Amino acid sequence: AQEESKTKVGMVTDAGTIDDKSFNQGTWEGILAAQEDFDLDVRYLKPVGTTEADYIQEISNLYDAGYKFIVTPGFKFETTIFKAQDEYEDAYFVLLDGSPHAGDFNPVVGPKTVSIFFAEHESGFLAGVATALQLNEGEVGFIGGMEIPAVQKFNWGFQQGIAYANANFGTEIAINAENVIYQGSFDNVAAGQQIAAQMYEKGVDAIFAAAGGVGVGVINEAKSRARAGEEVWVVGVDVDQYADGIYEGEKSVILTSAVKRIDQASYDMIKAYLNDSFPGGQILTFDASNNGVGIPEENPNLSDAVETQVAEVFDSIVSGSVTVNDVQGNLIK
Amino acid sequence: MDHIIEMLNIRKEFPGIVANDDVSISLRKGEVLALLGENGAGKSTLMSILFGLYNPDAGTIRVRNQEVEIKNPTQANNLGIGMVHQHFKLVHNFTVTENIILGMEPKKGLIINRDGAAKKIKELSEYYGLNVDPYAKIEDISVGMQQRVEILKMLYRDAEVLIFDEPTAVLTPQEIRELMKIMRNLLEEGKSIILITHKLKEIKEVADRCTVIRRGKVIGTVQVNETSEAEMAKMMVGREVSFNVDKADNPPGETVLEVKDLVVKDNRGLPAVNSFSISLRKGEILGIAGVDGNGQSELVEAITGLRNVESGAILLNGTDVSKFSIKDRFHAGIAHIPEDRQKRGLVLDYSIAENMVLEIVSNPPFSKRGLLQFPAIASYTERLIQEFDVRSGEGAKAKARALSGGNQQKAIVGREISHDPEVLIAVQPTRGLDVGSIEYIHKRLVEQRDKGKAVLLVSLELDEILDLSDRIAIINSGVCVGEVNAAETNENEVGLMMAGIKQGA
Amino acid sequence: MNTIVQIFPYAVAYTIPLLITSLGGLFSERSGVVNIGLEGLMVVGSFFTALVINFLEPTMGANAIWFGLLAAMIGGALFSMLHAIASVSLHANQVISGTAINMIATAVTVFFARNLLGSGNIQIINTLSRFNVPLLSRIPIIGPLFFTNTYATTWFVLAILGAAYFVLYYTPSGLRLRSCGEHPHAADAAGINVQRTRYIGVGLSGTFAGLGGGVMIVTYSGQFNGSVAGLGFLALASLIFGQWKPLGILGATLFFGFATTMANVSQVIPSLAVIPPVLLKTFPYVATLIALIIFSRSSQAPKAVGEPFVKDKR
Amino acid sequence: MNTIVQIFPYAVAYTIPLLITSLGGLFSERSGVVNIGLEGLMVVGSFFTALVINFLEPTMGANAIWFGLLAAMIGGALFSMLHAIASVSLHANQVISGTAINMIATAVTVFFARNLLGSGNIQIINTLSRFNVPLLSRIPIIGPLFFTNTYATTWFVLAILGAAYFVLYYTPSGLRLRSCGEHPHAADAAGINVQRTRYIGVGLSGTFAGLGGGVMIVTYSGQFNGSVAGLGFLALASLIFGQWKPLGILGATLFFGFATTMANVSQVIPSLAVIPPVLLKTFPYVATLIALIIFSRSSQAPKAVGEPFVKDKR
Ligand SMILES: Nc1ncnc2c1ncn2[C@@H]1O[C@H](COP(=O)(O)OP(=O)(O)OP(=O)(O)O)[C@@H](O)[C@H]1O
Ligand SMILES: Nc1ncnc2c1ncn2[C@@H]1O[C@H](COP(=O)(O)OP(=O)(O)OP(=O)(O)O)[C@@H](O)[C@H]1O
Ligand SMILES: [Mg+2]
Ligand SMILES: [Mg+2]
Repeated sequence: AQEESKTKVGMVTDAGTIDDKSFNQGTWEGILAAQEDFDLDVRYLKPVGTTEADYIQEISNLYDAGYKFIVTPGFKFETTIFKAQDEYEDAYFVLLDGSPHAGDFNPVVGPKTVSIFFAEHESGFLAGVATALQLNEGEVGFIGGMEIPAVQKFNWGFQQGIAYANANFGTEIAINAENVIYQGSFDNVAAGQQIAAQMYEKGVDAIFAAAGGVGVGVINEAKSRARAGEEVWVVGVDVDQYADGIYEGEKSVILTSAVKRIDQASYDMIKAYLNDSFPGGQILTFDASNNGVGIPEENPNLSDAVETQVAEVFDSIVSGSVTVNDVQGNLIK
Repeated sequence: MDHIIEMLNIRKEFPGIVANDDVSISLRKGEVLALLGENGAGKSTLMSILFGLYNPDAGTIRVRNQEVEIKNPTQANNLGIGMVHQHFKLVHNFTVTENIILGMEPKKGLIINRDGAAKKIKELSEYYGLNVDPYAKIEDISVGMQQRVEILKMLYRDAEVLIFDEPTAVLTPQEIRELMKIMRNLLEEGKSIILITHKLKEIKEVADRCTVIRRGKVIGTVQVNETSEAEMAKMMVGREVSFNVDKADNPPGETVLEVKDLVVKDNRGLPAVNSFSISLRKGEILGIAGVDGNGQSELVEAITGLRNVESGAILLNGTDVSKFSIKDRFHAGIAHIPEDRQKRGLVLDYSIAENMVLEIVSNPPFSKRGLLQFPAIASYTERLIQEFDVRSGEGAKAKARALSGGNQQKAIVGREISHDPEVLIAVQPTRGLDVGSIEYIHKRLVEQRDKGKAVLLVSLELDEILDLSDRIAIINSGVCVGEVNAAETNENEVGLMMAGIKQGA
Repeated sequence: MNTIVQIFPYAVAYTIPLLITSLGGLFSERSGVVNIGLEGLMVVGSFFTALVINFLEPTMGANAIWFGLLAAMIGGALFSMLHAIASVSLHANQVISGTAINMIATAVTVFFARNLLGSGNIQIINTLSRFNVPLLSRIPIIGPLFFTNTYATTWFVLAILGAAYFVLYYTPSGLRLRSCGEHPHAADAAGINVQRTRYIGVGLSGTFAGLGGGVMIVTYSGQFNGSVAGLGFLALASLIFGQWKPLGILGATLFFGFATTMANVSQVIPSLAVIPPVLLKTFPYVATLIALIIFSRSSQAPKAVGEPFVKDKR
Repeated sequence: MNTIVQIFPYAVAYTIPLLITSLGGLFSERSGVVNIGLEGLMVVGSFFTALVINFLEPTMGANAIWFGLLAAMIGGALFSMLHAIASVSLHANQVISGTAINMIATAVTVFFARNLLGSGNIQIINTLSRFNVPLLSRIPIIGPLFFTNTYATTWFVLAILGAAYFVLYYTPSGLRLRSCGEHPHAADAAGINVQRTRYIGVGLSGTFAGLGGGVMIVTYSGQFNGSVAGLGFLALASLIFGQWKPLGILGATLFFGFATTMANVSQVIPSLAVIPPVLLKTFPYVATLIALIIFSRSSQAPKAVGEPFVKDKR
């Protein structure tokens, strides 16, 4: 009976595990934080596969068990939520990084659904500025996972960030077209390592890896090289990946990370729901202006001067004096 | 009496059958003891017990007057018992040496001493006149040599008692003669031998005593030189067996099958049959005599459609069928009792009924409008089972696999004869069968002839050819070296021709 | 009981693609050709279904589904010919040929999807609607279980199951097909064209596995993404578990369908939630392992399955 | 040329886990037991390696790696006993038993990882360092290719390869092992304990596949996540492609290692980037298919592989 009184918040995970140090984990951490603060009954389910059927199945399972506030991370849930929001009319859905559609990419956000996007390009931009400032001169590369909008926007933002620093702070950072690639998957660790090795061989100093498991391979290669005394860097993605890059004592190959504050988003939506201010029917964007994206608060590998300069750029984005494009334009790939 | 082996009151049951029921046999030092019995009598089972492959349910084994338990082949080896199985137990891609030393390899340091072993094997082989190349691979040598490798395996292990399970079933007449000679050499060296065979002639030739087994029970033991083949056969089957084929004089009719200048290649692409011509008339049995491997198999496969013809013609009632499919030849009237009943004859996991109609299943009455007619199939099969005395536990429903070899063969013969073919091609129709079954199958073949059908009989058994055929064509190296009338020839003449010496007509 | 009624339609929906694919494998293996490539053939089927529906949907709406399924069958059959050529005509090792099929299927379909439609994912708008069978669905107990919330494809696949059973055991073609898997040399000697029969067997496996992939798309998945999540392997396991018999396969696939669905929902069903999830997740496989051991002594595998048939060999 | 020198060490690093796993499969199959479960055994090895390193790293640093690899071998060997019991003692269908191993491995290891460490992912801090072999690395051409940027595990695995070759072809144990895969009844009649030999074969496959999974972790992957991305299946393909021979396997795994590495890095190497990626990605599999067809006529598969050995059976 006591259980009944608590608000039930459910989550369905995407392809990876709950501890993927990325999307799923961020979402779940936000939910756990909300549980701390508001005393909730929380639960996540991991689908067997990554098909819509698997997702729908888990949503119906949650729903049937009384979880009527459901958070789903990832664009793969778009068509799922499109169906679910009709089928389960009294349930609330938070779709992170996507918006519901019928397969035709025309967003249809139900009255009790919130669709949340992140300004990955701004996050990438800030990471690019930080990288350029810290290296001052040299060469950088980009390794993406699949060629999907979120990853592309990280890439485009990053390139703009490098260019911005070169133009405004006098850094001399090159980015070569052949060093900007999408590996094509999020789980090919070996390919991550091999591609990173090629880039470092060709003189790249820092690689921005927005590629899930492929990024694990990139970080590994960097660690190997760092341990052998080479100075190579990786720019992390989604969450602060500093700890993943530790190769000795406290030293890490992670220069900084292009962060999306997913946990913040899921926390905020739960809070709004409890306060009866749930923004149902809306498509929200988490960007610099609401502190939804950025670089981590602590960056042991960035000098204080660099951190200060990045913070200034951050403010310029918030104020609108600097704008970051979320389309390719004449950028590489 | 100096018995080296005694098996006393042995009992062994398999699910549903008592294979050995209170069986006692004894082997004296330096003798050949023959075991004789119908198919499935339990001979192989008894020997498997002696060799430690099966454990008996009851009974005792005494070796050199000591009671022993033989739990596995290693213990049998240690007791000086060796066995050549009905189916050889040789690893096909190992060399002769490797097969022989397997399980007791001589070593030099950590490494197998192959050369040392090969030398010892060479010596053994020469001592007993076995003529085996220690470095040859099993897959490259003849069946006869494989058998000699099995013998060497026993000798290498210092076996005193050698068990041979139907050693001659797979051998050519020459090889059989050689084997008999080898056995005598072995006896001279003080070995003792147990020999299982269906061929009474062989028993007469080498054995000292013969123990007869029927349905798992010992019927008796006889002194071979004091008895006749007919008597042994009677003991085994339980009735008189006639060795002579009754054949009425039957003037042959017109030609049905004519093979003209046939050329066929073997698996390696070499010509196996070369410009071969024969003709077969209604109401006669034409025997093809030859040493194994001289192209008989390829000839038959070409006629039945199992193998492509390079050139030449096969005329059936004047029509060239050499390009016909197997099915079309069958419909044109060619039936085939294949050489290897398990490989080509039967689908072992199908019931007898299914096997009986496999070739004709889409004809009425066995199927109508694309549907199988089970009652028609069943009654047809029952009739065949009755007529051809196919014995099985469950009648038509029994799986072919559960039949003994003899009964499998009877089923095939029945199936093919009942198609009422113009030409019946019978290849080795009695291979591995006991004398009772042989008698029966011979009768049916002659009956076909008497009905005015044509029969082409291919056999490696010269006796069978001479007894059954009206005319005999002799094949050597794929060439027809001559044709003789069965009534006007003898074993000697045909034997010489088989060896390639042209004579006669 | 209520739990069962709730999960029944889901479990059945999950079972059906498994069943038809496994049935495809049955024809291939009964004719003597091992088909590890079922997974890949399903992928191909799901690709063609999604592609055709994607093209036709704008003009014909939900009717496109049927053309999509037809395309899946044709595409699966054609793709399976690769396996047939390698393993029947060229006597290649069938396990490897099948594995290659699996690997190539994903690579090639995703490539084409990307080049034709710009994305490795193809989504369809209309999936098949569920319906209650008139009258029958009102029968107590049985009605809610079997005749509510059903897909047309479910009945179609069950009809194929019936037909397969009938063909295999009651027609000359079935007898001959089976003889090629049991003893090709005897079949050959009896005048049966073993190679052609095996081509047909493999072709049917492609057709059915393709259909399986298609059904998956139009019922519960709704999008092609180059994977069928191991369903093809599960179909293979069902084939063996079901002892190469149509009804055995039905039982095995239902078992997997229910076990998987149960494992999925266990966490939200209080009565199941007490069981540690690892047990539930591994339950189908552990059960398979045990069942296998029990059945293995009397395995009904076609005797000659996996053996290339080389005519002249003796 | 320069490209080759650059990718060589990485291709080799990718090849080594494949090689040792395939070698494990060799022992199992040569003893007569098909081992589809290599993938699962690698997962188990990668789990134990990551787990042990994770525990020991804080106190012993990089030395923990060696204990991790040892644990992988022991863990793999123990897990493989499941397959041995099912397929050797209980005569189960080996393909299914292996498939069950694969499925159970992932479920169980991730479950334990989560319960022991709170996460299904286990990361290690220290991966193995690369080194140049003194002196040898200075040899022109050969030095940069073979003796620079090498891992200690590479030499260890190559030593095992040499030992395996020696044992298989020059020692009584090798002769006996092979005889069990070719003709278990002959081996039995020669006094060899077929069951025990097969247990040893399967155990070695577990040991080596476990090591393969471990090497993967400590060289290029750096984290356990319940999957080895199909490497086990590739090892199986290499086994067949390499015709069940140690040197054949070396060739096959090198081929896969290079083909995969080329495909992976093609995008960053301009001279390769002109080739359509689907060709590069499917190249290893298409090549396998073709090679198979060429080799299949003279297949060297152990004759009795996959056949349960039942003593009393005729
Ligand atoms: N796998 C089996 N299952 C059941 N019964 C079998 C099986 N194998 C053999 N039998 C039984 O064995 C008996 C004899 O079969 P066996 O194989 O010994 O034939 P055979 O007499 O040796 O023939 P041949 O001498 O021609 O080889 C049959 O009556 C049959 O019932
Ligand atoms: N492993 C077995 N399982 C079941 N039954 C068996 C087995 N081995 C033999 N039998 C049975 O034992 C009986 C005797 O078989 P055995 O092989 O000893 O006959 P045989 O006298 O050697 O016949 P043949 O002369 O044809 O070789 C057969 O009827 C068969 O049914
Ligand atoms: Mg016999
Ligand atoms: Mg016998």
